[in-house]
Amino acid sequence: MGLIYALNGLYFAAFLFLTSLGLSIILGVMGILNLAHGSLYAVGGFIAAFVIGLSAGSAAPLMILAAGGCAMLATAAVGFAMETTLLKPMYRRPLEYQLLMTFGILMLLEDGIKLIFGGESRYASAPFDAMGSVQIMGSTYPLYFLFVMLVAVAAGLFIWWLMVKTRLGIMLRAIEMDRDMAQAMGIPMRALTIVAFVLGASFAGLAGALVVPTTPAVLGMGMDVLIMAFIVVVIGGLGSLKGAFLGSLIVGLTRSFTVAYFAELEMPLLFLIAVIILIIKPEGLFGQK
Amino acid sequence: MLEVKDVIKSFGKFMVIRGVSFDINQNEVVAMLGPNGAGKTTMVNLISGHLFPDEGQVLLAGKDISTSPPYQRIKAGIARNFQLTQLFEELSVLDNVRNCLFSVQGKLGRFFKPAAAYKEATEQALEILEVFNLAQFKDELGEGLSEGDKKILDTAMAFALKPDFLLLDEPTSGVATAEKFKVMDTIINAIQARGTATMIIEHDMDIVSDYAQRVMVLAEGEILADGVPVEVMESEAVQETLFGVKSDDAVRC
Amino acid sequence: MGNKSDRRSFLKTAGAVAGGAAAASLLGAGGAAAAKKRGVPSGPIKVAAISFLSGPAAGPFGIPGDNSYKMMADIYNKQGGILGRKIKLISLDEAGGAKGQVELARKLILEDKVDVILGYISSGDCKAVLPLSDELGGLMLAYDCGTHVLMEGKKSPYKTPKYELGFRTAAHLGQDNIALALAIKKYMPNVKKIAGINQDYAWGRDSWHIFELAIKKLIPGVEVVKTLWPKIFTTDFTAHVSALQGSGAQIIHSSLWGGDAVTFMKQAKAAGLFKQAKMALSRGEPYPQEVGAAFPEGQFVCCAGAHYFLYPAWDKWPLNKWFVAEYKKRYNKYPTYPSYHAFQAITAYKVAVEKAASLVGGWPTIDEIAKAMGNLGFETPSGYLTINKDHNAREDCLVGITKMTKDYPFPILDPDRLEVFPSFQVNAPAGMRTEDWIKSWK
Amino acid sequence: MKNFLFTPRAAVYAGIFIVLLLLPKMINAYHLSLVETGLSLAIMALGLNLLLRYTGVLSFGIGAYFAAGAYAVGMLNMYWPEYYTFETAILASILVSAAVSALFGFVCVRHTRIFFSILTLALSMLLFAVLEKAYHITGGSDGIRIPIPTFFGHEFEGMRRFQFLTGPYYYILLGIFSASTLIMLAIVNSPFGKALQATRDNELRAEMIGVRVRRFRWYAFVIAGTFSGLSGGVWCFVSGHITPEICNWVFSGEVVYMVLLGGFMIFEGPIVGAMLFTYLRLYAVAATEYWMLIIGATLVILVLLLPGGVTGGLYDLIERFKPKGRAKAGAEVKHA
Repeated sequence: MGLIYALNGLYFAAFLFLTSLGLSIILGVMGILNLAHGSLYAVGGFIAAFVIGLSAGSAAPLMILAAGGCAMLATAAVGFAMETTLLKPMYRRPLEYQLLMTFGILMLLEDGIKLIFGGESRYASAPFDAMGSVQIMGSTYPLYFLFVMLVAVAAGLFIWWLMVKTRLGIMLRAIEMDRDMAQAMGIPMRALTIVAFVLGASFAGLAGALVVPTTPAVLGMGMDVLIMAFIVVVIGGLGSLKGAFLGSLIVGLTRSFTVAYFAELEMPLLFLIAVIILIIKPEGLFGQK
Repeated sequence: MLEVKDVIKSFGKFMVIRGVSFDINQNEVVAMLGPNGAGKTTMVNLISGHLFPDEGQVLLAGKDISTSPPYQRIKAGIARNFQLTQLFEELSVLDNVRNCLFSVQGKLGRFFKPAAAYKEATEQALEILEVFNLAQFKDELGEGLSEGDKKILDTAMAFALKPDFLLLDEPTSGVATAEKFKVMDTIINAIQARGTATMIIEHDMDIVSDYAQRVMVLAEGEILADGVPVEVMESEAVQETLFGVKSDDAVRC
Repeated sequence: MGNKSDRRSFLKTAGAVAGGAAAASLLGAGGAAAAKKRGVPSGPIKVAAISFLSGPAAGPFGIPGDNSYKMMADIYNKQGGILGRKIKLISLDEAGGAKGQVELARKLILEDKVDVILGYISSGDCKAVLPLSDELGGLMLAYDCGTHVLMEGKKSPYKTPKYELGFRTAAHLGQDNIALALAIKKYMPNVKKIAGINQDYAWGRDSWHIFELAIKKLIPGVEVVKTLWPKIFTTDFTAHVSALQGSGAQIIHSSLWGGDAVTFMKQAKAAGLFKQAKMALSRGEPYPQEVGAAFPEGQFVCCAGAHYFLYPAWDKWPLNKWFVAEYKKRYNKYPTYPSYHAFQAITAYKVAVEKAASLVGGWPTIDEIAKAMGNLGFETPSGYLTINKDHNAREDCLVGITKMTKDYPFPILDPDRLEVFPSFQVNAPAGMRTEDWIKSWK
Repeated sequence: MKNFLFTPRAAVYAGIFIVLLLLPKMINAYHLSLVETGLSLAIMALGLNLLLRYTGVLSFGIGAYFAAGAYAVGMLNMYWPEYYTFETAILASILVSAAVSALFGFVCVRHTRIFFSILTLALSMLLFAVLEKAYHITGGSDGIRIPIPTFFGHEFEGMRRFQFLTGPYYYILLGIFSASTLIMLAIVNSPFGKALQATRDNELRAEMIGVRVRRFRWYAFVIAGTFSGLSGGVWCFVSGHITPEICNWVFSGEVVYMVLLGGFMIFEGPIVGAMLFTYLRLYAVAATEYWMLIIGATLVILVLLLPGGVTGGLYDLIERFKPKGRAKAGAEVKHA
């Protein structure tokens, strides 16, 4: 049973990592806390459910690829539109305007989803069902979860590669470290800011797309996820990808074993971990002061 | 008044201050000179309480304040200005100065009576503004002043803390050349009226020679020379250090 | 998505949808003649219908409920309204928590002067708003919220009604869970180990509390081996499934709803939980269809009253057949229990007004409507509903056991093992708290 | 203080106060109840603005202290009903919210800017989780009913809640609101308030004139939290029922919204904002199921075109007709 608990923990960690990745990128590079992140995730979920519905009957990998691709494209487009029209004037404004702008966008997106997709829940479990289960040490385990873990690892590696190995990533990190300095060095701030935002938004879409095969797309699905992503980011250190990764692992594994042995603690668990970390290390695991 | 004893401060591997000792007496105006990176800023921060020394002591009127936080040092009688002006830009000029007086009077935490109703603090603040020729701007916001006036206000704020020991970090940088000596006269007159001990960090040799009674030269974290301005300035080692005959490989801080 | 359309084929086999009008006449349009003496105001009746139209509860509850309101208002209007007055339905979102709903209800009663408020899915909203009925003098029918204490006092016996102008027109969670326990006693009297998985908020806590009380009373030796409290809107139940597998439970009680229920059933099935345990779902009626063939057989499913598309059997109860067909025609979906609950609320109002009118001769006052409603019985698509002096509706309660048949691509409730518990067997009598009532069982 | 009594502002205050006193004669009970909601929330908005405008930090979790105040009242009634009077309830809400904000503030004031906002948000969600989780103690998501209390021994029994609310309670609330506003006005103009503004403008300099920056920020946090708690304490009687929703970050976000809607650069802005927002939100919800679209679009337009909020906009308008105006309004907001 221990192995299964660990796998469950890893799956939840993968889910957390995927949902907090985009938030963390945007926070790190732009210094903006995107309250609409959860709504972008919901957009991804609804698009993916729609695409899976359309492609019913095709092979599971194809469905996922189509759904994930469309969701990422759609959220990237929404992200691009958001950034270039509504967020752009906000960079010179104080924090309260930035936050309220994303709060306003959150409300627009939530009702926008309802206008376009209607209020009904959308079910899209075909890929999950089609992939079936495998036997691991005598226990049955859904293959789809292993797949999501794989995607999370791949996404993490991709971002690592992007940030560490490419020119783009080096410039992004330069912005993250010191905006003014980066500007002085002639880094094309405007273009890179858009890239970072679109990247973050599309990861939210990917997370939404990956989750709908396991749970239906419903209105307001992003609100809860937003809070979880916050907590992971707070635990890991604001804007730190390493932190998001480790934070997800800690939360995922702790949750799995807590549910098994101390079920009462489940709901406040995320917050408890966050509070403990905040008391011991207020800047988060990998945060800078 | 101020006594610095064998102070050592390192940042990581770099030892920036390497066992510095000096003292400054009441009514004395001492200039500290040194090339960029000699450790002057660190010294200022060690005295004002922004940094704590690794070893050694900082004493004010015989009392060890090495590890006191800034607010305690201010209470004990240390004040500083800033080379790059640091004002409360969205408060009025009067409030900028009056805040300092509230601090001295221990009234910062009073939260019921309006600040304007504190007559004593207000009158003293107006007096100080009068002394520094800023009285006509008393209702302007800090950000509305000219660069030169901002600098003067910055110094006035340090002065308003009624210090026994005053640290002046380039008090005339940014002030128009024509005004410089007027400003310095104002400051020095005000200081001497109170008998305050003063340390000036300055690059402008004219000001140093006109106003300082004593000069210290800091180089690579050590005191290179300490004495009457004329003597110190003529020393060969000082000439080398200050005017760059020798290469400058000082530690940055 | 695929599963939902499958009722269509069923409808075809069941024959053409005939007799809709005949069925509608069962709804009773009796009072019209009597309403002459006092006169009837000419304007439309303002009916505010409040359900979640945003957020995660909109899909599973709010929209099916709201659809049903719209449909029934339209149908009643086509039949001439209530005593000739048209119903003007105002659909509103149950958003903003109790805070927002209290403000909204004040506006509806005091400013908009609506004739009746039909509303609330959330128990918190019900508890917050129902007291306003008496405070502001507005008629309120709680149509779907689950809390069993809404109409109960602090101690038994308590004075009824709790609110002069506040009513509940649908079953509450108490009866679901009591019915489940009764069904388990019948089919698995020797069960030793039970577990629970319920959302960590009042609904889940209350559901488990009542179920635990009832099952322990009915099957004295039963042992609770695990109680899990997932957060509401959990997307990943793997940890819970594993914990349940480790516990060795034979029956797992659950009041999960909406996406949570579907997600849990899918993930549990994929992990093989149902090889060792059976579920007892307190509001499980919609989920066999939504999960589809993956929904396991042999599970206990309660229908939040007796709201099931195969019960009462259509050949014996045309109203259900008509209701399902009409709803399907309009929304291309089948009604779920919130749709039935909405029918009950709007119809309770209509029937009460007509009953009161027939007595007083003219449009009744709000107090007269309330009087009439405090002693009311009428036919609904799911049978016969009574509201008595404690202002609490009592329904029969249906519990079934899932079974795959060749007629549907999803398990249905096995027609040979449908258990219908009459309302008195699953509801506390007026003036008695549900918990005290269970404790008093011999 | 003496000078203040003869300023135009004081005259306007007096005028508004008289209008508020006569309000029950001028508008119907329903609108009066909305005004009561607005007045209660205004106390919290003033508290939030002490942090935002005068201390320079944005709390996105002010609802936590509002909830602390409201739950103090609710739980007082649940567990010590024999002590349940208006006085003790308000006292409890003040003490509990002060304690909670002192605790949370201790963690939060170590940070500024976005970090402060995220932390306040996270901590309010922690309290939210606790309120929902501690079901046996707090009633969980179903919340707690708030009955009518006695007021200094005076019983309102037999009075329907709404009569009480729109009768005697209005004047009680108006008194508390007026007192809170004057206290806040005094605080922002006091040496302490000026010191807070000093820390906002320049943390380094503030430290170097002897302000204990973190400690002062912490005091401000506690004052803001206590105002929110008081706001929750007086509001819960208006609502009659409390649920953990008031601790959710979305509600805290709405409070920030009201402060900006009213205009946070001007002392009275948050009060105007609380009133306007109460109406805006309710009428949007009552008008359409797409109310979030209305509120969201209003917010986006507000942020883009009227950053000074309603009072800031008015102020600019007045300034335009004056020959020369120097004081700044909201339209021109600097980067903080």
